[in-house]
Amino acid sequence: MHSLIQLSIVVLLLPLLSFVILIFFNRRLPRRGDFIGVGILGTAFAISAYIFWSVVVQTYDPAFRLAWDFTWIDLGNVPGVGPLQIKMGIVIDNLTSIMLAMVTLISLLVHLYSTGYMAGDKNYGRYFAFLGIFTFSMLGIVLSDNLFSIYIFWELVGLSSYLLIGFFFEKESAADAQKKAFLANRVGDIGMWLGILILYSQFHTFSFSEIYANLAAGKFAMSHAWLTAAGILLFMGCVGKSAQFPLHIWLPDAMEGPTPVSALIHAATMVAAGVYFVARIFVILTPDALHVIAFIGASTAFMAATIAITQNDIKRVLAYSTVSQLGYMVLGLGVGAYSAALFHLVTHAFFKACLFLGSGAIIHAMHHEQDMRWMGGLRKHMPWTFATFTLATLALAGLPLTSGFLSKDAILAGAIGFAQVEGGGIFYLIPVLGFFSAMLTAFYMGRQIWLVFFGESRTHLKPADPHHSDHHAHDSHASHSDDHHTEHGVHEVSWNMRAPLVILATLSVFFVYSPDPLDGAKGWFMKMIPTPATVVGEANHQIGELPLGTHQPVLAGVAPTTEVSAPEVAAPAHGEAHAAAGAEHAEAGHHYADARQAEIVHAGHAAHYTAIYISSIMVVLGIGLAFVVYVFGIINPATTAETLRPLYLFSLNKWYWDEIYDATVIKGSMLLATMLSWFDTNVVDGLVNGIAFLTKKFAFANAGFDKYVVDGMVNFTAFSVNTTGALLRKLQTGKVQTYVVMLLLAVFGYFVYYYTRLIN
Amino acid sequence: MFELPSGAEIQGIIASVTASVGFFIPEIYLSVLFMLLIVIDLVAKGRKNNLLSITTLLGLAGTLFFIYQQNALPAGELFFGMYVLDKFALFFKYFFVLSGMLAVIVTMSDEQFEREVKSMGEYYALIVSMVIGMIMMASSADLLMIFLSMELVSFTAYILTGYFKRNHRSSEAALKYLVYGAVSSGLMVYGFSLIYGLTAQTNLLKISMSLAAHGYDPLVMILATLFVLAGIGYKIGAVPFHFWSPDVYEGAPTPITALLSVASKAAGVALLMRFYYIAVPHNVKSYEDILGIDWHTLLMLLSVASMIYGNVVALWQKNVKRLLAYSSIAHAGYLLLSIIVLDELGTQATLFYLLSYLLMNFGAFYVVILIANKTGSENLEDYRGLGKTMPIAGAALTVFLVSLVGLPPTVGFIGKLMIFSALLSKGSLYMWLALIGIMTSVISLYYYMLIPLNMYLRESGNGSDAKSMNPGMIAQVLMSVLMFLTIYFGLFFAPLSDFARYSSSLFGITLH
Amino acid sequence: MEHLAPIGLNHYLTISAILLGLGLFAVMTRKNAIVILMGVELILNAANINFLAFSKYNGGMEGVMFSLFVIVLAAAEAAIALAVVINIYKLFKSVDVSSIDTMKE
Amino acid sequence: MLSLIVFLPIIAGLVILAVPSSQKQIIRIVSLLAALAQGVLAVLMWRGYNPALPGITAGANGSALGSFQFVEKLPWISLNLGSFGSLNIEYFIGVDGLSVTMVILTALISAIGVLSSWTIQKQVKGYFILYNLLASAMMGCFVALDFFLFYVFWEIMLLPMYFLIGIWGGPNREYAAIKFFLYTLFGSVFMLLVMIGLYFSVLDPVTHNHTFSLVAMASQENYIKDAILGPDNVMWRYIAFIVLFIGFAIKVPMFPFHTWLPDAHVEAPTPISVILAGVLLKLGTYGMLRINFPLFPEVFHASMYVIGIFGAINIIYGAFCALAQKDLKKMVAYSSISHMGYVLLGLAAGNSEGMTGALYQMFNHGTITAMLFLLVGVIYDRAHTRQIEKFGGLASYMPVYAGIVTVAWFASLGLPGLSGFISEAFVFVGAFSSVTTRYIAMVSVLGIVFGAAYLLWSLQRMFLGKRRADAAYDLEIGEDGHEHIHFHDWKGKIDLDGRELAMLVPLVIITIFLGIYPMPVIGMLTSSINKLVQVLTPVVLTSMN
Repeated sequence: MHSLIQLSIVVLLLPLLSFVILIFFNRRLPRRGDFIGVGILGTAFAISAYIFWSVVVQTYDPAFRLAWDFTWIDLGNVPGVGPLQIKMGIVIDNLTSIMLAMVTLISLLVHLYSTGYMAGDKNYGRYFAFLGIFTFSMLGIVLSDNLFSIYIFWELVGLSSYLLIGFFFEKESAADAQKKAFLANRVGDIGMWLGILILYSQFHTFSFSEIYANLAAGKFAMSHAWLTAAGILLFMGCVGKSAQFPLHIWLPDAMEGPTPVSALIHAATMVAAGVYFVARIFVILTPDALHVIAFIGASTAFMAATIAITQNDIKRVLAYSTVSQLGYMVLGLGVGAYSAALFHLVTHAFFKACLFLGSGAIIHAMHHEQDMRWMGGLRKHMPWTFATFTLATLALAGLPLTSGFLSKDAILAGAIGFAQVEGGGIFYLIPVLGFFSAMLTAFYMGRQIWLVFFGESRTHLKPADPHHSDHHAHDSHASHSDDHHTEHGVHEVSWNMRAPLVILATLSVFFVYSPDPLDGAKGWFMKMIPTPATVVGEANHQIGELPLGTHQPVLAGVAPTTEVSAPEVAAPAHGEAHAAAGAEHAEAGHHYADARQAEIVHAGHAAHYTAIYISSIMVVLGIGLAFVVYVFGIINPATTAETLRPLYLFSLNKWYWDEIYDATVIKGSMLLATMLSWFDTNVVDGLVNGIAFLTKKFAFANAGFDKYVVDGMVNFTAFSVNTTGALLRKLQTGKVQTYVVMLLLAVFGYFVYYYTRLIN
Repeated sequence: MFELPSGAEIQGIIASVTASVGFFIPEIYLSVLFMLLIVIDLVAKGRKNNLLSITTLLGLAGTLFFIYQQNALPAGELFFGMYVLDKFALFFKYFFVLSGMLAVIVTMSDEQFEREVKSMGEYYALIVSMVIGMIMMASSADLLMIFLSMELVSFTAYILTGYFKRNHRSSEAALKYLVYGAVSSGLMVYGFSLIYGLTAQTNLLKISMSLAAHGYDPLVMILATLFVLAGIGYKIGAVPFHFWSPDVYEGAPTPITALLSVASKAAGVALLMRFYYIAVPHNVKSYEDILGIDWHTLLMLLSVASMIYGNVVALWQKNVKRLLAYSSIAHAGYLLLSIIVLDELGTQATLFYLLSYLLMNFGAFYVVILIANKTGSENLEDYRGLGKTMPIAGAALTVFLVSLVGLPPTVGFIGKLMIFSALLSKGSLYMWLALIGIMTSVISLYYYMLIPLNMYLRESGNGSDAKSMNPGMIAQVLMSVLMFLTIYFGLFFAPLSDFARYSSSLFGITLH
Repeated sequence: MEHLAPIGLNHYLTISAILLGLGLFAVMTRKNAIVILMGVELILNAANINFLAFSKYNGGMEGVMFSLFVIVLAAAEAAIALAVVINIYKLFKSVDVSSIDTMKE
Repeated sequence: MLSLIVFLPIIAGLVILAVPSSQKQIIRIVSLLAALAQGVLAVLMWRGYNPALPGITAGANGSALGSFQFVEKLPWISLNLGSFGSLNIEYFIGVDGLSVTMVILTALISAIGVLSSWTIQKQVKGYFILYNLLASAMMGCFVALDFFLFYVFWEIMLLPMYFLIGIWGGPNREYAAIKFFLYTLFGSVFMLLVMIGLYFSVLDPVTHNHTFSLVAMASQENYIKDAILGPDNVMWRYIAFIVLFIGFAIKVPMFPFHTWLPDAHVEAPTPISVILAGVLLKLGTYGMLRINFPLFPEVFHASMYVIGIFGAINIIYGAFCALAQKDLKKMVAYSSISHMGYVLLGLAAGNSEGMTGALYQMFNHGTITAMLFLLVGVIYDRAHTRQIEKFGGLASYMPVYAGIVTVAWFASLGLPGLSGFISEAFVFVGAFSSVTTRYIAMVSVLGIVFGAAYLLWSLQRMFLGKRRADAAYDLEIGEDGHEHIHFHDWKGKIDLDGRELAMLVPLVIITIFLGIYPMPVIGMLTSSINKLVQVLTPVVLTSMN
């Protein structure tokens, strides 16, 4: 076992250890054991940093890949398949090591930050335990080498998210939000699970490398549509987890969780997992599947941005901006700008975490006031927060010199290139939506900055709140004085909350990623994360529908130069073989398996400057608009909202998605459940067991019988048996002469029967 | 008109009779016992009645010895073919003597006798005479003998049913039984006369041969068959000849109910089997064509009707004795099932089922008596809470009822198993019969379980405690023994089954 | 009297059938228990006529024997029946069988 | 040893019979000791079990014992039936991969059931006698290899169950008890007919007598060609299969034969619910695996699609019904229906993955649902109500209870890392891999969402938020200034006490352990399942040639 693998296992298990210790013993430890959480995460980050250093900095090889697995479940010699084992394993490549470092870093910072933010909560220890299990699950996703274990950790992330969103479970809204988040994720997960099932049913393996090798070898026996379906279904997992349209509804509600949690889970890591997963399966996505992904990403980006401009809750604005940015990443993957999308994932993780932690600091300082309408003027009271928050905002808006600029432009350039390659038309909608969203982003972030930090404090404007106690309930440690309406309570946060802000803000500047502030492609990140060769590209497009057995020659004829991982089919020793193949790929430059992929990348490169121009204009427009509205007051937002009332309401009410889901899916399910339950009690039970009400009306059903059998046994069967019995017993009149008559009737009846038989 | 027999012929007749007497010892012994009991009753008038019951018990037990000795004898005809001695008849001799003994034992525990009648007088003697009658029914091979023995059984049964002279229900039962029985046996004897007219024979074997050889008028045969069937059906208590049984069973003294429901029914079954197996010519290929009537269908109809009717109507009963009466109608249906199969396995199944029925039905009635002793009632509602106050009786009754349903691990289950095995051994031919049997036994579960339901699941209204409800040591031991046997033979049924198989050979025919 | 056929088997059988019918009719319709018992006697006697007739026309003594026994048993039955009916009269003050139906269903 | 495992509870029952009914504690301890001893023996058996031997049918060398283990074979009844040869019923027990895990499960659940029965105060003696009889019968069913023996054990279960529900149950117990009894009897009587039919159709390969041996019956070459259930009689083989299937399906319970289950569960006392859900339901699917499918493989093959559809209906229908329930126990009962649907679906797949999933799901459902019912019992003991809306915010006041509930609930909804997930996953993997059930599997995955929905919703309503106005408990401000919960007439500990923890913690540990490392159970199944799948793959019957 390679030492890096061993280290990665340690990194994986450390947060779990933190969880186990804290969940059982937090009440017996000093400070409820928060130092254990922080310490363990520190260690984990240190090791991750070492891995990052060894892999990315020292090796500096785009094709670096290290794998290790073990047999988890042995199904024996399965008839029709042969020996079958389900394996679990770890794969380390550049992406993994970057993600590893990113996740542990942000987790560490959030742990640290939380020691300040959550201080005094009655479930303080449990909070750190939950952070631990979340980090464990997230690292599991990052390290997995197969679909099955990704799915496992995927769901565990869902669980930890559930636990953390509902951390203030005494509040009904938090309890609702956690349930909503879990269920929305589950909906995505079943799609993902079906996608996994499609692939498994063909190859009897969950391992990425084996699936890719088999696919590349054209062993997919079902029709090509199934392959596209598999891609889209797997993408559904991402739709759920990364809050893409139409499952985005859970993420804004998830802001009910503690703010550091929002930073960790709902900005930087968990939601990024969806994008990460799509990246992992990128090579099996067919062009059709990619189109779907691209459109979903674009529409998510646009929709969320339009919603964000009208929200008043500081965290909700950020939440919708997160949804919007995730839409960018998905869009990037969909258009084939693989590296750019992942780049944006990382940059966004840092600046969005910074924004959330910053908003947490503001909320903390404002004594759990989250409504921006009652903030204002905080610049003076919270300089550190203001500085870092603004820097992160610029990155989010995508102004040059920030990391966000590099990554967003790379995505938009890819989108333009994609539209060109696909032949324009409807496909231009994708870059157009992207650029428009960029403008909206700049606008709403400008609005936020202005409302929160500039102007005068508006705390006194807040109307008296009839549900006053709710604010206490929000964070139950908020048992401060009643004077939280007054401004003098606002002050800068302590060092343990400030330090993370500074670190994250630093990581939002361009030079961390690229020497050229205008071109991310020149940076190490884009170099280390090249677009992988598809295994289902045009070359395979036809093959899927050909009869079995003809695959190999066709493949060999069409794509002889590709790195179809042919060696892997023969010898699935993952590590070295793949690394070798990858290295060859790197030498050969950007040689793509199919023409389409290559064309998109080249077109993307060509469109690079176009994208810069357009997006810069857009950003400036957006910020300018924000200034026009909020700083110079040229346009009054209130009157504009009045004028555009339908649009305003549409945006404020989040496109009415919650209402639509409530009216259709939720109400529908509940109605169906009630109906089926009624059906079960009255019809199924009735038919099989009895039709109670009929029997109850049955005049001569005596009490005991009615009560104990008929009541429930009222169905057709028991009912008829009972009735028969009730009728038949009437024959027993008690008069002996009737009996004799019956006897003779019986004899006579038999006689008639036989006599007719006889004469026939 | 008739030639007088010559001296040599008379000598021969006497010699034949004398020889036959040697094969007739158990019956003679029982007749002696019968007379002895009457004498004792006369001599020991006014004394405690235990003398009579013990004498009967010992006497009957002694009979078993004589019956056992007959095992060694070869199968054959006695008294000019009036009477046969074969393994089949022996089985029933054991069976009836045993049920007679059980009836005596049960009577001894029944306190109702002390309330209702001053002296047991001829009661035990009548039981013995009923046993004689039933034994003869099972051994008869001649229409005349059948008629005589059946009437012997019936007459004693009438008297025993009405034994509680001052009890309205008992007397009413006697009257109904008498009227119904008289009409049935009248019809049967009329049917006999028609058969005699058709064949000029009264011996079953000869009837069969004559029918097979000469043919007959089908119309008359149909009438004769139906009349005979009415008589036998009445004895078995099968639908539609069952009407007397619920009323009689309810009104009669409980030991007599038990005896009627088990022994009298068994006697009917024995008679039916002998008549059906022997007198109806099975070996004639086209017998269905010439007969115009086929017993096969007739018995199937009887059986199905009994199973359905008995079980369905029993659902509505609130008196336990009456409930068991309907259940016994249903059981007549089950018994008929395996007779229909008409082979060795079927015979074996029938005999086995009778044995199991003896055990479980007598057991059930015994417990019913013990409970009635304490509660003075046979109503279902009065069984509430008895599981607590009479634990052994409750457990025993539950076991007997479970056995009556036919659930493992009781002997009743094996009985049903054998019957259904016999049916299915013919392939799918009788599948529908088996299905009906199965379904109706599920129905029967409901009403049988009403009794444990009342005993265990409901609390009694009155505050009686376990001490005042103690049925006594002997009764508890006896119940336990019966309960144990019911379960024991459910798990290790080989002895009973082997015995049933050993007994399934009838004189005059070979079964396959 | 040559136009009258000689008395043959069918005549006996017809008489017997008529007796049987009368007996059954009596049993079914009469209220009085004693009359019902008389009906039963008619049934038995119908059988007797049959036996004797068949015995005469088929040959053999079995029928004669049978009828003798039927007569004897009929007498015995009558004795028991009368005892039962008297007892019923004592208890119910009536011998109307249709009114004696305390046990039913 | 196997006999001892089976009959230990009955022996305990006999001992209890001799104990005066006033000595309640002795009675309980005797039962507990027997259950623990049974558990120890089961573990010993598990240790000694060789997972390489497949079982299922007779061994390759034609040995009638097959490759079963811990076999005990004694002649029980031997009758001469004349022309039908001799009737041989054997006391033939043994285990293979199908039954060994079930034996362990039964021992485990029985022991936990005894602990859970500690609170029974009414007629303790009678209760434990019946309980032990039930425990023996269940165990006997799992190890019986003779159809007759199986049937005897199968039916013996009914009566104790009837009384246990009927005497110690809730207000509507009489109805529930008789409903349970009638339903299951209705299912099993037809099994009797099939059993007899099989008896006449199968010859023992060694003695050439008719036999009840399930091992002989599992090999199609032992069938008489033209017998009632022989290969020639296609129609009757189909009918027999259907009849058997319904008999077992009632026990599972499969839609539309499931309506007895909610009633029985709601009325039954907690330990009986635990036994019922934990073990009894498994007998249905075990019966299918042991008897129904291998004896009629070609019919099974033809009906996989239908079975799969019923499985899917169970999954989704059960989930929807659970969603609508207001009574917590009823909800859990419907969740059982839903989860047993996974087992059916896995069986319908007919491949190793699906069957493994199904069997593993049987084990996991046993432990998880036992946990669920125990937890329902805990709150019912305290509050005397199970209405979901009578609670709220319990997590604040009963943290340990809430913690275990969370684990159990999530295990039930199939969270990875807990055992239920792996089995459900394998069921889907198998069902999807089989072309027959592919589309059914695609529909059934909806069950994952709705399963989560009703569980999370109930969790929220009972444990999250705050006390409701009409809750079944009061809140008091304690000396330390915190709020404490107070149940009206509950004297014991508010949160879980030692006995309750002793029941729940082992189950939690098993659930988690088997969720992380399933091989201790799956490893024992695989060779048997692979063999079973081989047996089930369509055989061309001789007559069809």
